[in-house]
Amino acid sequence: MTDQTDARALLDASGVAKSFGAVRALTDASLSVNAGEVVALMGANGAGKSTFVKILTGALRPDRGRVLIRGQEARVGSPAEARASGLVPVYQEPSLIPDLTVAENLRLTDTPVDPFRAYVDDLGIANLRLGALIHSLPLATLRIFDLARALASDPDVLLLDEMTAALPTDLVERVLKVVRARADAGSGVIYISHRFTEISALCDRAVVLRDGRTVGDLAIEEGVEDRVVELMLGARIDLGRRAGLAHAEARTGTPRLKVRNLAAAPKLTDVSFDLHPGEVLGVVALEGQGQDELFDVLSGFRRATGGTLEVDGTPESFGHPADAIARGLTFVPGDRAHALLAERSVRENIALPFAARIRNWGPLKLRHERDRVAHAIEKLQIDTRAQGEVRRLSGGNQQKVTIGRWLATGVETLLLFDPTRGIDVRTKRQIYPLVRELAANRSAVLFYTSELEEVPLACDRAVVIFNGRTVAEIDASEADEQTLMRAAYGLAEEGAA
Amino acid sequence: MSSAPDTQDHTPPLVRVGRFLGDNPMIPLLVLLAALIGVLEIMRPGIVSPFWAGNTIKFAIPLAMLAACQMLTMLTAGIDLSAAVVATVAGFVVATVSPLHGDGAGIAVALLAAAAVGLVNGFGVGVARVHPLIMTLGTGLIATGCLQVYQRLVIATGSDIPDMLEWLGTGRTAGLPNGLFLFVPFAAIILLGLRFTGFGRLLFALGSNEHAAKLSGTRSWQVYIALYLLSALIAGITGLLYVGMIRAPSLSLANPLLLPSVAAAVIGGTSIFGGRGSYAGAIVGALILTVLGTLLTLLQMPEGARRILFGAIILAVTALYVRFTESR
Amino acid sequence: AQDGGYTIGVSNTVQGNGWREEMICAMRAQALSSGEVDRLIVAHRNTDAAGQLEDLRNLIEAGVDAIVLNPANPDALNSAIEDAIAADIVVVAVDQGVTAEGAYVVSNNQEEYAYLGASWLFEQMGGEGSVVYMRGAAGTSADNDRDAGFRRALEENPGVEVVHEVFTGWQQDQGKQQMFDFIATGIPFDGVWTSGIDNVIVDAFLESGAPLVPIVGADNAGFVAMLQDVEGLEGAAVTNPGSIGGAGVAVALNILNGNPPEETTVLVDPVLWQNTTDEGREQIANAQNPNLDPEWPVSVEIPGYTTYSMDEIIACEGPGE
Amino acid sequence: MSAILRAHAWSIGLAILFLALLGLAKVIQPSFGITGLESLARAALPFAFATAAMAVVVIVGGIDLSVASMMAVASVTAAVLMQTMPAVPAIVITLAAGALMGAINGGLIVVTRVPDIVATLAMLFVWEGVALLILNAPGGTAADWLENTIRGSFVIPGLPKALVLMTVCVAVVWVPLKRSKLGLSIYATGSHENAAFRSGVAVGKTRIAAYAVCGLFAAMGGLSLTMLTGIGEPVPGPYLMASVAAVVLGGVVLGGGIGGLLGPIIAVFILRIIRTILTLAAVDPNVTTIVEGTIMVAVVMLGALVMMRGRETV
Ligand SMILES: Nc1ncnc2c1ncn2[C@@H]1O[C@H](COP(=O)(O)OP(=O)(O)OP(=O)(O)O)[C@@H](O)[C@H]1O
Ligand SMILES: Nc1ncnc2c1ncn2[C@@H]1O[C@H](COP(=O)(O)OP(=O)(O)OP(=O)(O)O)[C@@H](O)[C@H]1O
Ligand SMILES: [Mg+2]
Ligand SMILES: [Mg+2]
Repeated sequence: MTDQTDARALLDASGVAKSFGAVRALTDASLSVNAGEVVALMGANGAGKSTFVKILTGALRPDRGRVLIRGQEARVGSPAEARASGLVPVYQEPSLIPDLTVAENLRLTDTPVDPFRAYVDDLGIANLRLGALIHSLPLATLRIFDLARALASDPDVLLLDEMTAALPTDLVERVLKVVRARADAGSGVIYISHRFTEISALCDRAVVLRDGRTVGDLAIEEGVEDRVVELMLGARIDLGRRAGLAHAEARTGTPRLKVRNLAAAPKLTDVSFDLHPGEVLGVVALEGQGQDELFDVLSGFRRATGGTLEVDGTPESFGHPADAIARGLTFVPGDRAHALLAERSVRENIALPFAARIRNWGPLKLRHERDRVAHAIEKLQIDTRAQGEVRRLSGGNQQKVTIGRWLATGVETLLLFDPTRGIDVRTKRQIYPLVRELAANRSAVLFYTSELEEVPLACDRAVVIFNGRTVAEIDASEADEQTLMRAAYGLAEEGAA
Repeated sequence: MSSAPDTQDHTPPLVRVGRFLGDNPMIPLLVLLAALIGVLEIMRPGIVSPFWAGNTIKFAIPLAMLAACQMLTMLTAGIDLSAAVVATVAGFVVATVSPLHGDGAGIAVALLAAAAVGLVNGFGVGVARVHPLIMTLGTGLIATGCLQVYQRLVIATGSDIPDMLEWLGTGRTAGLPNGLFLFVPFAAIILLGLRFTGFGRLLFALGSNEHAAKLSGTRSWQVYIALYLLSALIAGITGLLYVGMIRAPSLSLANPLLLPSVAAAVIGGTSIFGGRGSYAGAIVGALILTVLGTLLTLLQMPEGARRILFGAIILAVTALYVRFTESR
Repeated sequence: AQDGGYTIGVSNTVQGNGWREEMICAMRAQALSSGEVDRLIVAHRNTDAAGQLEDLRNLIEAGVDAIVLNPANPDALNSAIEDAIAADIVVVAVDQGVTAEGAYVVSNNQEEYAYLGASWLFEQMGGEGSVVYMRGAAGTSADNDRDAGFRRALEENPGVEVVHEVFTGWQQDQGKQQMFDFIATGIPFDGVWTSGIDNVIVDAFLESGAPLVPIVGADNAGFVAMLQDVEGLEGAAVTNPGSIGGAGVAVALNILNGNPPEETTVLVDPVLWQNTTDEGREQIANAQNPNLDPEWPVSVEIPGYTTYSMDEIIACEGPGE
Repeated sequence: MSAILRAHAWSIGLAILFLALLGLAKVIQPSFGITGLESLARAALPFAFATAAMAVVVIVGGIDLSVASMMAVASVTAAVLMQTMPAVPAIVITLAAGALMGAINGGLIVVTRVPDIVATLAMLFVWEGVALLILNAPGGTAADWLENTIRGSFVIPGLPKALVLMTVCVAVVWVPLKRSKLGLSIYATGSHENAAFRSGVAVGKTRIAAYAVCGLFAAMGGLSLTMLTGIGEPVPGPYLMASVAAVVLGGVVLGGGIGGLLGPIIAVFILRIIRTILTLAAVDPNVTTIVEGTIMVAVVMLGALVMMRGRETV
């Protein structure tokens, strides 16, 4: 490792440690990045990646450790100072101010508008409105703005923390291209992602963190994935195989969900599909094709403006999520900030649905609750070191809590909106079988994912939504990325299901 | 509120003590209470006696009960600024209805009036989505107006406080105020209810993230209506106790308790932004404020200096508490 | 519809205590019983001097013929009062004076109120010992005037010292708690002077079992009843009639009818009723009214000015209601 | 243009409501005219400053319960100083004292990390005590010419001087502030403190600055009290709850980040004219309290309803 800490290093951190109360997030982390280099920072959920990034950029103060910028000892006391010394981060959670406009957010960080505009363009967001309020924009757009803002301030070192986790495939490609170009122009990039395809497409080197300690620093080359995973997890696991899926039964009888010509103005115009008990139906769509609205309608957050929805053969229109839940439809949203009680414990978060109905306002069944919660935690391998308050969990573990809630309650129909967003590779491999297991127990699962490779791993078939309409229905056996991608871009021949 | 960079302590024993206190936030509060009592005893040797303790507890009880209104509503990021007025209304109504229609009717009418305010609050907050601060400020004004109109009708009836309430408010058993017969079960219900009932869970959930609660099937308006109704009933019962204690049904009976009740809740570690709080803390907060009141009453200094000291001590107490309990 | 057909405006800045409520009711009753008032516009709320200026100007806008006010402060209201007088509106301040030229004042003599009670108390204490001094609200004019009277009596009785001075804020619960606190210290004292928060003080003695000492209060119904009923209580009530408001309305009507008083300032001097002499006990027995709200002063009339009956003031109805 | 309209929709709605209420006053009392407007503006003066003070800290995501107490300190300070020195230096000193009080509030909040509501609740007592120490009973004096600066109309009849003075004072502080980076930081901090911190905002300093501005406005409010009454009063007036109510009525969101000063100040005028109307109509004072409470709640309810509609159709 010593050979990399030469004078060329833009940033060189070593021996960094940080504890939050009893939780030791980092014990001995080190990392260096040179000009023109993209370094992947890898590690399982809770390994300390985000904490490391926050320390490097002054958002947190380390307990110990040394940071050199261009060979000079540096004390980065705040994000403002980090920016001044050329370290510009994109954090895992959006850092744009919700009640300000895009333009005001730029002014706040002294970001020049023209390069920002150019980057936004490059990154594939059309018709940028500088006067739009941040909170009115979809998450994916915000991620892009966050990145474009960072790029526009002309950083020496760019730190991207799971920048792509909430992005659909098309945008990811653009991000990779732009980031690569930036590195080629001489910046250093620290890149955090749980997706190996991105790492191998973009990065030059991978630094691996395990339990807050740097355990490896390897060049990206053919077949390095296995090695990285082994370092990350301290054990071997198998990648990329459909984890012993039981095949779905024949789709006969009344469907659990029968959706016909469903519309929710303005984006969702005409979606139809059947979802049968015992099956996992994938939903594939590029950013903003109406999939958010579809899930909102199914989960009771908004009413459809057209079409019909039948649950077990009876027509339904939900006015409140409670109605949907009463009919067995449970929803895991894409944005965990919407699903979690940040200041409450893991246990309370998971047990939340138990108390929802008036008749459950009385004494809690504590034994029952404890068992169910423990079961969910074990199934999802939630890291409970910081379980007193969910906000202290790492991003991936927070995500697991949102799913765990419904595992504890028991589900008939699970609506999963990008559930593996920001989840590490091992856990992903645990989630697919879990979803299959639910299906095997005659639950029905609707599974939107922004990672196309997941479709054949978890689903029986997939519907593709383009421009608010179902444009294709593809069986899992044919659902390779190419096919799905073509369909998602509206290039498929097949008509709606 | 937690954006400033960390300033981590490097001395391990201190960290460990801090962590311990952080996990047991009641301990620093109790230590502070004990310290105040110590100062009082040093200032006026001999004052700390069973008689004094009885008095202090007696006056802390209504404050702690109103603090329950604040704490419960604050859990959902709300507040109940009508609580003190509701207590006053209940106290005044019971004292003026009882002589005409009997004690039972008096108490029933008083609590009905309180419940009416609570229902309106709950409707405003839960259904019409008015900010609780404005809603309860408004209903507080409305209730005050109604009380004034009502008192014009009953000037001639005179007032009489039900014996039971006087017994509860002024009597002592084994040196301790009888108010404890009301307060101990009440506190137990609140403490246990918050921890071990579904309703308690929902209060924390709504304050922490209403969207998440909705997602999990909670119809929040139901919770809000129940919550503000509960808060108003607690305030009403407090009013009954208080009028028995002061034995003078004035039109502003419990109003001065409003700010202290908020203070007691927040000193006790309740977050006004919701999702965090404990009733045990609020009870100790009420005791701290009561002892502090005594301390300042007995200090012979200009009134201005007294108030400055009062504010400074509250600030110091909470600052220390925040220091101890913030595990960073 | 009646003779005069006047419109009278009322402004008051403290709401929710019995004394002020009685004052307002006296104004209503007097306006009604005079038969000369068509409309009574009452601005009655908790506010400061600036708020009272607003109310006064609103009353001027409403085109009243006279304004009867209980001023928040003697000096602060002059601009509005001068505007009113310039608009030919008769201005009568009750309870406290105002310094504006041309305004009439019908006032309880606050300094005398305190002096009278304190002098009786110190005499009762034999001219020596310690006294507990329970004041009103810090920073208000009335409290300050009373303080002057109290200090005067204190100077005349060099043997008396103030062992404890505290502000009740004219709040019953505060006063009671403060008394309890002081009793708990065990420091001996020989008398209590209160600024009208009185019955709860007696209560504090009774409830704590502390030996009673002479107590001075006001003529509030609750306290007066205690002077009569409580075994072993030596005390005196100093009158401070809230019905002064009725007198203010009467004076305003006289002025409107062309009979202004000789002096622009009419001071109503307080009277002291003590329960230690037969004469005093008789006065108390006569004044006592068990049905009245305990916070209401029992002296509901001011002879020579007010013309309403007890029932009328209790009905608390003004013209046009 | 339409964007500006939308951004100020709430204020415009309030202004229309205010004009309607003015019309109502005229109907009830046909003689209601220029002097009525002048009285209204004068009555609104202390409330407007208190509300501006409160609005700034609410926007930064806090609240200041000590506003009325700081006004009392400023009022007595000015009244005492003017006994011995000319008005202008006295005013300057008072304003500086106000900003200092506010900065102390903000500094304590930042340093002790005690939540705003508790810290300023404590400071409410402290400043009240300070006012009593400066002057233990109403007293002091105000220069005569000061009263004339808020009496009567400015240039054209019907444009009250008090209104002009208030507008100038608020605008001189607020307009440059809002346009500056500091102003942006105030909104950013109120909207999302953590994101603001990560965007490089010096959150602590921003917060202290906002409280200092709050103190400055509170001092103006205190000065206006002294100008109105000609004396200093050490007991805080009823400005705390009134300012919170006006701030919320005016479209500033408790919790921070949204709103401005225009809406809250119009809301102050609405609350004042309601009282005028009720007085003109000789409504029973007890009923007046009920009506005031009801209107406050009703306007906010209506606003929530309108906003909900608006959001759905956008
Ligand atoms: N404020 C905090 N208080 C307590 N513990 C914390 C806090 N922030 C992070 N942690 C803990 O530190 C550890 C590392 O968290 P970090 O967010 O750095 O993980 P990560 O590698 O980014 O994980 P992910 O891939 O899931 O985002 C976790 O165990 C987390 O619970
Ligand atoms: N300066 C700080 N002091 C204390 N806690 C902090 C600080 N900054 C952030 N935190 C806490 O750290 C935790 C993780 O922060 P946050 O959720 O903002 O990070 P993140 O980048 O999303 O990382 P991850 O997804 O791994 O959680 C949160 O609980 C947050 O409150
Ligand atoms: Mg992370
Ligand atoms: Mg993290």
